[in-house]
Amino acid sequence: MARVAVDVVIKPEILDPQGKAIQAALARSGHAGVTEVRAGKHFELDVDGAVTDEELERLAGSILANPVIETWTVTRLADGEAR
Amino acid sequence: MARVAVDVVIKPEILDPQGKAIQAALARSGHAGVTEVRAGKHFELDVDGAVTDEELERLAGSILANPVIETWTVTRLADGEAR
Amino acid sequence: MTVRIGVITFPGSLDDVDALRAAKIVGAEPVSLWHADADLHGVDAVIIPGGFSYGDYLRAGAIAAQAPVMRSVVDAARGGLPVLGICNGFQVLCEAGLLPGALVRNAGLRFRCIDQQLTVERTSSVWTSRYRSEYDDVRPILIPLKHAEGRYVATEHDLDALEAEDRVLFRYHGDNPNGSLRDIAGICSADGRIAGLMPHPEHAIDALTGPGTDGLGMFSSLMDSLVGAAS
Amino acid sequence: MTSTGMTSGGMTTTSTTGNDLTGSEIAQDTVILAAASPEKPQPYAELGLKDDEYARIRSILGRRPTEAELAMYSVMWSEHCSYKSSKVHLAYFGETTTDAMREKMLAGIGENAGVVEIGDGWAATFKIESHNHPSYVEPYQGAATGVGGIVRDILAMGARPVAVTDQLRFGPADAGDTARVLPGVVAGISGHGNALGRANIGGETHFAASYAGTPLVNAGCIGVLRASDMYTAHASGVGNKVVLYGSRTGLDGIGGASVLASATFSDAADGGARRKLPSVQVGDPFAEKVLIECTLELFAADLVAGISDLGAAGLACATSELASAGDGGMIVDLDTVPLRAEGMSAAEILTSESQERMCAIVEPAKVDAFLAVCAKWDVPAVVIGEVTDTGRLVISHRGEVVVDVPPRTVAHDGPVYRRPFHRPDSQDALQANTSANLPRPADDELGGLILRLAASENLCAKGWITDQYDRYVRGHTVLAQRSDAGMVRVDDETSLGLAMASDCNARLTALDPYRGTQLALAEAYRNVATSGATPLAVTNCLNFGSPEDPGVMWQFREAVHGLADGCAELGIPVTGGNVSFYNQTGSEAILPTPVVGVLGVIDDVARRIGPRFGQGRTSEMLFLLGETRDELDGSEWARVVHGHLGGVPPLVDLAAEQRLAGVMAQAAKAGLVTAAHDLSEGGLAQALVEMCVLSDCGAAITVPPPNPFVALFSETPARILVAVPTSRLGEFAQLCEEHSQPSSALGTVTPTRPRLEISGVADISVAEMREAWTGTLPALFG
Ligand SMILES: Nc1ncnc2c1ncn2[C@@H]1O[C@H](COP(=O)(O)OP(=O)(O)O)[C@@H](O)[C@H]1O
Ligand SMILES: [Mg+2]
Repeated sequence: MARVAVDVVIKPEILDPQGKAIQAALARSGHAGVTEVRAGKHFELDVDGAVTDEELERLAGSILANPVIETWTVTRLADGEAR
Repeated sequence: MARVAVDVVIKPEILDPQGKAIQAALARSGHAGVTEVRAGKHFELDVDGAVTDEELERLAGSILANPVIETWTVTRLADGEAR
Repeated sequence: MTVRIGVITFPGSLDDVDALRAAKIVGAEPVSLWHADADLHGVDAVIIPGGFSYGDYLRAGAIAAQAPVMRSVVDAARGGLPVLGICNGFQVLCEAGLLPGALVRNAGLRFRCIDQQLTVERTSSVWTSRYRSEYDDVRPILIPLKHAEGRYVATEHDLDALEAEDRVLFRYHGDNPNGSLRDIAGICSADGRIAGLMPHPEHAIDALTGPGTDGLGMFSSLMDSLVGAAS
Repeated sequence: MTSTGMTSGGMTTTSTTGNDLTGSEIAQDTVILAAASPEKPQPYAELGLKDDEYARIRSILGRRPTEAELAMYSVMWSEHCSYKSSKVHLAYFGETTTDAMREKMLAGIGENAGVVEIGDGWAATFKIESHNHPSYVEPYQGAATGVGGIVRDILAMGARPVAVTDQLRFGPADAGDTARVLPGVVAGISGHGNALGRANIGGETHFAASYAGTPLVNAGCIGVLRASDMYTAHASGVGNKVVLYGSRTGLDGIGGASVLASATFSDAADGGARRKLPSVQVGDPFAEKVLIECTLELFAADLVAGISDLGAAGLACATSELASAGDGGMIVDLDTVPLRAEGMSAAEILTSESQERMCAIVEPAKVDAFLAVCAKWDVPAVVIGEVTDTGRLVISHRGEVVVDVPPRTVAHDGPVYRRPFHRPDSQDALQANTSANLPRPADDELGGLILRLAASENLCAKGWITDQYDRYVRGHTVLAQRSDAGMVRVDDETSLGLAMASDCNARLTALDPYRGTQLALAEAYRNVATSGATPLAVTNCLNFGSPEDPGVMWQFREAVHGLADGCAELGIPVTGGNVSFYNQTGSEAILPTPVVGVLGVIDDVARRIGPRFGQGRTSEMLFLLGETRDELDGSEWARVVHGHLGGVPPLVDLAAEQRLAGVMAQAAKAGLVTAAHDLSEGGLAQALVEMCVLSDCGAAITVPPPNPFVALFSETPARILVAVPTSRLGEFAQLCEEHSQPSSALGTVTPTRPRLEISGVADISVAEMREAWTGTLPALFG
């Protein structure tokens, strides 16, 4: 059993209004040092030993992310580590 | 200028309908090796040098996450690295 | 001949009954299709209705695109079966790869339910022939729209190709309600048989319950083409 | 998932081995253990029980309660579930309901929701409930689960939920916390409600300082059913199975039981962590939607003998209520309940408020079919127990009996308080401080005042909110937001329709709770009548401060009496309601807010009347039905211009309201009125602004002398502004005469001049009015 994190973010060329709104909210509440925010999704998967990196890559790119609009990274987390 | 990732997940004891639905979808499409999915949010922030870890912690806990139902982790990413 | 129009129900579908009603109003036999059943039951066209299929918990339409019934729809659509995706149905068609691009969170970030004017950009499709007028200038039609994730995006390349191939079916007229690129509200396949749009023509088929009857044209157009083809 | 091996042995035999405190397992508190350890101290006070209440439980059981029993009694005897402070007053609704009023009532107060016959074999059910505090703590989830809960309530009557409404109250619109609470609440109602496929057809949005730390989030739902198909929450038929279906049971919302866990299990491995659990529930709109469709299919296949939703107090409530309303007994095995968290105690399972669950009573022969329908919808379902005639509710956990109680004592025999009430001394001063001495505007200031009021937070357009709600889904919505009442067609095969409106002007209930509540009733009744429907039944959601404050208790009692007496006069029954106490920030109570909902019926929805004039080709004249008095105490003018609240509310004339409703129903039937809008907050001026903007059309009118300010801004009730085609003026005049309905011609609709011209007083363009009226909320909330 391993834990895997998949992070999905919208491609930089696509407008991210949610990121913009969060950046504005941060600036309003005194966190002007945050100059840009991109909002995306974070998945934590528990996978059994048989699941290969290739399978993870495939399921991330075909199901967890939509390659038309998003990019993703797959990271195997150290035992028990949660992100 | 540094890049910071903030990952927000729903507390383990609170219902995560998204994760449940995604896990079922993965199983249906042949990825039965994924036994559990937690769905959360992933933010990437560009912050200027003056922003301290304490400030990041504070803004994550007050604006990016809702501490009533969510937990979060803040990670400074290596230069240029996107997660 | 009786025309049979199938309407898919996924868990979480909302406007399936409205689509079935629209099919009935234009004289077709409405047929309910179930997400878990790959059999299309010999229907002459398929409508994928609005709603939140499987809760839209991953991305709108993403999980539904993997449903057994969709595998059959994809095959049949490639074989020429007319398919219309409305709102969530449009999202499903994009996720299933039958139409290009994707639908993302509205620029204003909120769910919007409004009556929206649209221009019909192409009247030579099986879904829009009724909007053809004697003159070339088709008047804008008024159709309800209701979604949180209806901003149409695609690469510049894809957008240019859509325009070049005359595959933009509808554009928002007046205010753009969600930030869609090039004001796109609906698109179709090159042959005009596979179509998707965010607004809800099935909510504009009766002036009593909608802003008017401008949506009826989409269903009547289909009937024209199917009945015409048979006779 | 099949019926469990519910052997009688398993249910009645108790092992004593579990009592040994050996190993890491902590023994659970069983009935046997409770009988053997009468002196064991129990944290009843922390659970909200008084000394005498705890003593009563002991005397009912003849021993100390087990932990699970204590948890059950404490949640079921709480104010929220037992109505212990309000019961004695609510009885007045029953006392004032005559047989004639009861005629169309199939279910009334005491059921999940009242049911009334509406003709053609159809019946309707409706209800409004509060979800106030959770919506303050977590606006999105609080509001979301509020909508989910009310929909399940309606479902539990055997009805198909067809429409929802939401009644909202927030602190000042520009207050910092309102920027957190309001968008979150609206997003929750939108995000959860829209996904359920039930059209949102109306509601209210008000702002006042007293709601700043205590926003009110009330949610309503209307359902329809065949009159012959009503299910009620009872478990009859010995041997029938108890089926729990829907989402798994988790640790959500077990505020009460977590006290128990911390007090007695403080050493348990996760006892400490659990104690910190928030008492918010997280909704799963998808699971809810599927649960609704699954339940409707179960009804259609006639697989349900009795049913209850799981709301507040979860299984504790459902099992005790089902059992006590049926054959009196039930056995339940908690080991069969699908759980979401490990190691949940019996008390936790029983009091969990996990959402999206229902509990059905099913004949044994139908269990397989029932489970098959659930499987089709992917809804988890298990048999958790059986109906008995023992008069006892017997619940086992981990093979031991942990609850053995007479279910009535849990569900119905809770404490009853006769709390002291008296009219606060400050009420005299409040009423003496009338608006009479406030400076009134000169005639040439009235145009500006019209725009200023239209833009004020309570009168401005609420489109920023209502445009986030799906009003179209399922194709039966005939009138929705921007109309005085929402209206839905009952189904495709009929032209029969239901209308609903809800109202409360809490400024007026503060000045005089009895009269103010009657004014709320009058307004909701009038809003329904304005749509052309005939008012039929009343529900309420009574939001008040602490019942321990005699002044608040007096407000409450006055409100109940005002509403009951008003309903008796109008001849329509109160069929149900909801009480929400303790809405206060510190010792500061909210304005008394008894929301009144009125349901109406219309034979032919095509005859409905909306607020838009100037849409056809006929020319139209505007008439004001009703008479105007100089009544500005508690008005929006007094609030916006002078920040003033004092005096006495406008006079109530329910006979006039009834006459007006009769005229409107006739006018709708005969098609004599093309548009109508009632006058309420902001008076005639506001009604004119709204009609002109909604119609995108002008009007030219003359206000009746002698005082244009009073004519425009007084808030006298029993008035409706109507547009009548000039071709029908004679018939309209005759109708008014037949009913002795006072009516005055105001002027004409001017489709070619998009301006509101008030002769000698004001001349404002529709565009200016639109900007003023619609600009406020977007400017505040983005
Ligand atoms: N929170 C809300 N949810 C749904 N509809 C609302 C809400 N607030 C206001 N509305 C709608 O906006 C319109 C105007 O509301 P209001 O001024 O309170 O009406 P009225 O004065 O006739 O009672 C009505 O159609 C009402 O149903
Ligand atoms: Mg009104």
